[in-house]
Amino acid sequence: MAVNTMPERPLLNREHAQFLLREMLRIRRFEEKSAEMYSLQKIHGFLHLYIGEEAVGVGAMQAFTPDDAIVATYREHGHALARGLPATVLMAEMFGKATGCSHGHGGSMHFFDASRRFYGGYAIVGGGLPIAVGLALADKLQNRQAITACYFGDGAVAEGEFHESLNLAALWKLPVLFLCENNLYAMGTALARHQAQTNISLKTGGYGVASNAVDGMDVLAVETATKLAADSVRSGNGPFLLEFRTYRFRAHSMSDPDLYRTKEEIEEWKKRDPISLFQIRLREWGMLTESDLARVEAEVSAEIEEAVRFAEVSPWEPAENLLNDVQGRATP
Amino acid sequence: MAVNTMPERPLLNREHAQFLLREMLRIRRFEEKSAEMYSLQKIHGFLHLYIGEEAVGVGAMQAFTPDDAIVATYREHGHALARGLPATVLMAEMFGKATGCSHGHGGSMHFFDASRRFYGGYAIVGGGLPIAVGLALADKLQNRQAITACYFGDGAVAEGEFHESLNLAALWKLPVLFLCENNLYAMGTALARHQAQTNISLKTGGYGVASNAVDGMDVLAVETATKLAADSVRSGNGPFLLEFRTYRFRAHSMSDPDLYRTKEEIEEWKKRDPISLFQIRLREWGMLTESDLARVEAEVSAEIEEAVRFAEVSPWEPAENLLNDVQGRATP
Amino acid sequence: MTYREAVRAALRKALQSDPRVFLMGEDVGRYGGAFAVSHGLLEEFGPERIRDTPLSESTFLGAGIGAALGGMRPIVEIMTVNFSLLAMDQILNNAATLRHMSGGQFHIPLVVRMATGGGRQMAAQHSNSLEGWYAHIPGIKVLTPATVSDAYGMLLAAIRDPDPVFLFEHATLYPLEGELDEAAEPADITRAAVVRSGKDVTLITYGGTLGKTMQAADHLAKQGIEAEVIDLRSLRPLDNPTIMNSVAKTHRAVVVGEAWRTGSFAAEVSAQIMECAFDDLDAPVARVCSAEVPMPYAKHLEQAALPKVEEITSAAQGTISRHG
Amino acid sequence: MTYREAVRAALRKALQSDPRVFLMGEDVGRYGGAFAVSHGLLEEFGPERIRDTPLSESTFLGAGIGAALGGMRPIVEIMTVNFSLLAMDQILNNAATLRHMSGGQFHIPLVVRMATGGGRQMAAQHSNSLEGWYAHIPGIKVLTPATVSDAYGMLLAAIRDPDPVFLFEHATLYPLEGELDEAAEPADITRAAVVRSGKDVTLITYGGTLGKTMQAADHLAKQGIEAEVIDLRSLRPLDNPTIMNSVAKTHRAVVVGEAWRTGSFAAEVSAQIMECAFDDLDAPVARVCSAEVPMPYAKHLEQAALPKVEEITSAAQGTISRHG
Ligand SMILES: Cc1ncc(C[n+]2csc(CCOP(=O)(O)OP(=O)(O)O)c2C)c(N)n1
Ligand SMILES: Cc1ncc(C[n+]2csc(CCOP(=O)(O)OP(=O)(O)O)c2C)c(N)n1
Ligand SMILES: [Mg+2]
Ligand SMILES: [Mg+2]
Repeated sequence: MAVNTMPERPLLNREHAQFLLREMLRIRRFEEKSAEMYSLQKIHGFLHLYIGEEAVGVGAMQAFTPDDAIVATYREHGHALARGLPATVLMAEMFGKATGCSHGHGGSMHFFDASRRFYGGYAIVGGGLPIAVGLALADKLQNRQAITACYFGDGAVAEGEFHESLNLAALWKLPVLFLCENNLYAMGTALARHQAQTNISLKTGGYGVASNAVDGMDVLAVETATKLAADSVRSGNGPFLLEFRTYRFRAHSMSDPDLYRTKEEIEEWKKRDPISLFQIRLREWGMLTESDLARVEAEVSAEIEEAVRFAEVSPWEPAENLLNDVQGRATP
Repeated sequence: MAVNTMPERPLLNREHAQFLLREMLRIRRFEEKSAEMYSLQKIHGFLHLYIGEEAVGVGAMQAFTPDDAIVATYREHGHALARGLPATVLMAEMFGKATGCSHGHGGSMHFFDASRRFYGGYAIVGGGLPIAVGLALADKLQNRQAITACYFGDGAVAEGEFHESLNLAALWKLPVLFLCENNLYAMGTALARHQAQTNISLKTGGYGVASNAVDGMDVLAVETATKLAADSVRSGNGPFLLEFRTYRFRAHSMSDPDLYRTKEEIEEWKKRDPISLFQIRLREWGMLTESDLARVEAEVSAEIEEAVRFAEVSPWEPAENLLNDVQGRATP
Repeated sequence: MTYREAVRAALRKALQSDPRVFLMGEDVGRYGGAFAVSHGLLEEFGPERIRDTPLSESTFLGAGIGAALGGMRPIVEIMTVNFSLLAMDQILNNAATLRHMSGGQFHIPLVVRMATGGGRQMAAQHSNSLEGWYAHIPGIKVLTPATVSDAYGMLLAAIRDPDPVFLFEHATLYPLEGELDEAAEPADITRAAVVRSGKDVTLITYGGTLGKTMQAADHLAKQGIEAEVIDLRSLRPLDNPTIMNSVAKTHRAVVVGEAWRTGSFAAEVSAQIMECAFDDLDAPVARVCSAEVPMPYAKHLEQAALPKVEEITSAAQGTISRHG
Repeated sequence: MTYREAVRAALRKALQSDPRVFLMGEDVGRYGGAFAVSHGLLEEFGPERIRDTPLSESTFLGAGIGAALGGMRPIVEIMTVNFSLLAMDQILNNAATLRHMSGGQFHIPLVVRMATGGGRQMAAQHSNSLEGWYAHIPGIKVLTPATVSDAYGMLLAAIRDPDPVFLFEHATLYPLEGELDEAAEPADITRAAVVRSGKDVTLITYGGTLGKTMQAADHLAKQGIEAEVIDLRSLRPLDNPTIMNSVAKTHRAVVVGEAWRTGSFAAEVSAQIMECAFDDLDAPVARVCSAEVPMPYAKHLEQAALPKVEEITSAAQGTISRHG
């Protein structure tokens, strides 16, 4: 059962249009700055950039209320920003500072924010899916209206937990929206070399789960499809899976020499840069002027600069606290 | 892609017909005797009987050559017998004797026979599937014509390894024939309470794997469908999945009080007893006389009695040998 | 009341008193539990709170983590510890890390119960003793109730705990009979118990080998050796003071456990005594563990592989005769 | 030549000399290996023998077992030990049991390589040291090559071994430079190595902490303490005689390992010394391990969690001053 009712030209107001653009730009600039900070050795460990996939992170997030729960992967900067986590605490987290969203314990791959129901930040591929199923179960058992949005990559689809989670969520009719960010590669392994069936949205038949494949470079298509799917989940129809067809413009991580795909392929996809494309359309529709863009860019730039400044001046967590937060105290 | 070309009335010769009947009876009587030996405390641990599912074990096994590899579950007595493992060494295994097919190390759940490429006997549900994929890979890499037959239950379909194994086998076009014995229950959990999509043969779409659903109470249907599927696998088309719809007449194991299904349901299924049904048909077709049946029953009975006698008189493995067969010696 | 009934009574009490509590696992409902522990609970509490799961250990354990994050108090039953290997990633990489990794924003009040151990001729894939692996993991608690009252009280304590707690229920204990005060408070899950006092040697054990160890103490008593027996009860946290107090008195110790010897939890206890009570020792701490072999099916081989009462007594005698 | 290149050289040699050998794992081919170990091998040996797998650890490791059963000599790369948790059931319940469970009919000549350990700010899900878990499992071998020549020689020996062998390659070692004689025979994988001799204290370690331990020995030497350093090389089997010979000479030992302290392999070594060399000891065996915390990301916290050179030296001094 695939829903295919994407409007050609959405009922879009100027304000929302510029908001979407701005959100994508926040991610883009944040990521560019993160890469820079990595080169400057301010950020260490793994750093997986989201550049190229901004339309997915931003478009989908529009479908969720503050009551909904979000589960993401190690490539979660975009989701965290779109969810409203301040750039400051994210940058501080990557700097390893005590003011980071995870107190410097997590780094780039493990962003968390309880107040925003942002449940991470999982670095074991596929590991977030069962968590999402459980969050949805908790909401259902407590009669909350919330749904759980679970982002994961095409690579995760091969893991057993994908299969188990779809089955369990469908069996128990849980309010989970599975959001597959199909960027065509799992590290250096192209989709066709890790999936026998490369059409991921077709995989849900085995679970009786509704699905849809969406152009992940078009923020409006993403937004519309996600809202429809979220509505379906919210109405109690059980889980839904969306496959977003997208592409990462950067290497898998900062340590990836990116030898497994051609420059041409990357350039081809860059022509469909979700931010440029959206800007062009907005201009065509008269919803964006040069000065609008300049203003947005300036604001975003200021936000990112402030994030770096905040991260720089923030304190380290004292090493004496090393064993804090391993276990809590029993409370009767 | 489902193959549906089961002949209504097969081109069956009398000899083969009686062979199939006899094979099913061997299993039935062996299982009845095993239950008896369990009550007499000659057999211990877990004992999972195959009674009711004989048509699957016997029918499918006809499609395999001695070069093919077989992987089964803890409910594997039927497969072992149908594969040609002598009843003697199986009974001795369950008695825990040194003459058992696994030297008494395995018991009921872990029958093995290297000479017959019978690779077990796995008691972790789903655990045999990756092994089967690997055996098929080994055959393919060594340019052998063999295929690997992998039996598992409906319950195993929920495990992640089912999903991973189908994907990997399909991706690498490996010669694996997946044989799902859908007896409608995983222990006490009915199919509809563990699978969101209860039509198991429909689950292969997500992997581009051919499949077929077969009446598992009809030994001829099983044989025909398995031969077709095995031919497809042998021709290099990659894996195939058959779903056999069957039923176990006994409880899950000897320790199961069987409280989760009704007597009526069991009686309803017993009307489709694969052995009685086949006898009736053979009589109708003039392929079985009373004296044929009496002879077969007598021969089978003698074989089973001999198995018990063999097990009884066989020696125990000396406890001093406890640490044998844990590791081998390095051979350059 | 049996150990089995005591676990059930604790489940019932928790389900009655806290609406956030629910039980999930394979065959916990209709079937009544593979070991009949949850028998009758489905009828009493309904399918929303007694949830049969598909065979998907990684996912229903992970869903337990998620449900705990979402405000519930899930009790997950993994039918036997052998199957928990399929969920090991969720356990070590998520359940045990999320509190710390999130800088303390989250906690995972998850209880996982599993049957463990050998001795019932279930062969190599159904007889493992992996509690030592679990005890290696910071961020979780590992309990090994060995008595009827602990089966009850430790489970109740586990359910109130703010962090993931893993209970190892040795499958041979389910029919064990004992007294139970159902009005009792949840047990203290931070302390070991001196279950028999003595002055000559300390026998330290937990879970399925407590019975054998007590038998060994009886045998030793007949030989005039007064063994003190410690039931560790909790492997993580480990109650070091109780162990060291005893060793300070007896100067000798034998650690008994059903796991394979190499890398067993018994090694940890031995190493702790080494570090904390070296000067008290009159003899090396001995270990009695299972033989290093996948558990064989045949009864005589299985019994040969498992720790034996005589091994415990002779290890104890060895610690005494050595410097006697 | 680097450690990375030595592993690659061993892979190449094995692939060249035995047509049954093949390598499979995530990104071993096109990507060249997450740690660039297999870089160039796809081009040299083709996709049949250098097989990229989907993200399906349990299944491709299980397929390795099956392929070994089927007459091949698979080398499975699990990108890091953290991901091996997803394959733990196949490892413990199948790879380690099949020989015994089948009464010796089968054997599993499977090699599994994985990167291990912390120190690179990879945080809690990518920094585990689980070699102690593996060493607990009868039926497999557990190797921890710490030098360039062992990276080469132990891998070659592993490939010839008739049973499953797990190699832990500490990720910080890959750039390590060292000499290698590529004509060398496969290494002896049953023996520990005394890599520095001394008479005052024995420092026992393996894998990623060998370097720190050697540094500690240097520091100690400056203080006039002659430390003997043992590189265990193989955790299962464990070369007890080499350990005990050294302890008989030095009367003191410190065990160093990167895993969490409780239930670490260091505990096993300590317990073994307790059992085999108690009378030789002048001081309790000390352990230097990682703090009991999921590995934090921030560098200063991670370094605080990991074993430190100063901790090793002061533990060694402690064993000496104590009964000095
Ligand atoms: C279980 C597991 N196996 C392997 C890895 C190493 N790894 C990290 S990301 C990745 C690729 C994942 O690809 P995909 O799911 O498509 O997400 P993407 O990175 O493309 O966003 C791999 C193999 C891991 N983190 N976890
Ligand atoms: C991973 C795992 N989980 C749980 C069990 C316990 N168990 C043994 S058989 C079984 C049911 C399996 O059902 P199915 O696959 O349909 O096979 P059947 O017994 O019906 O032949 C369960 C839950 C197990 N052996 N392995
Ligand atoms: Mg991807
Ligand atoms: Mg079944």
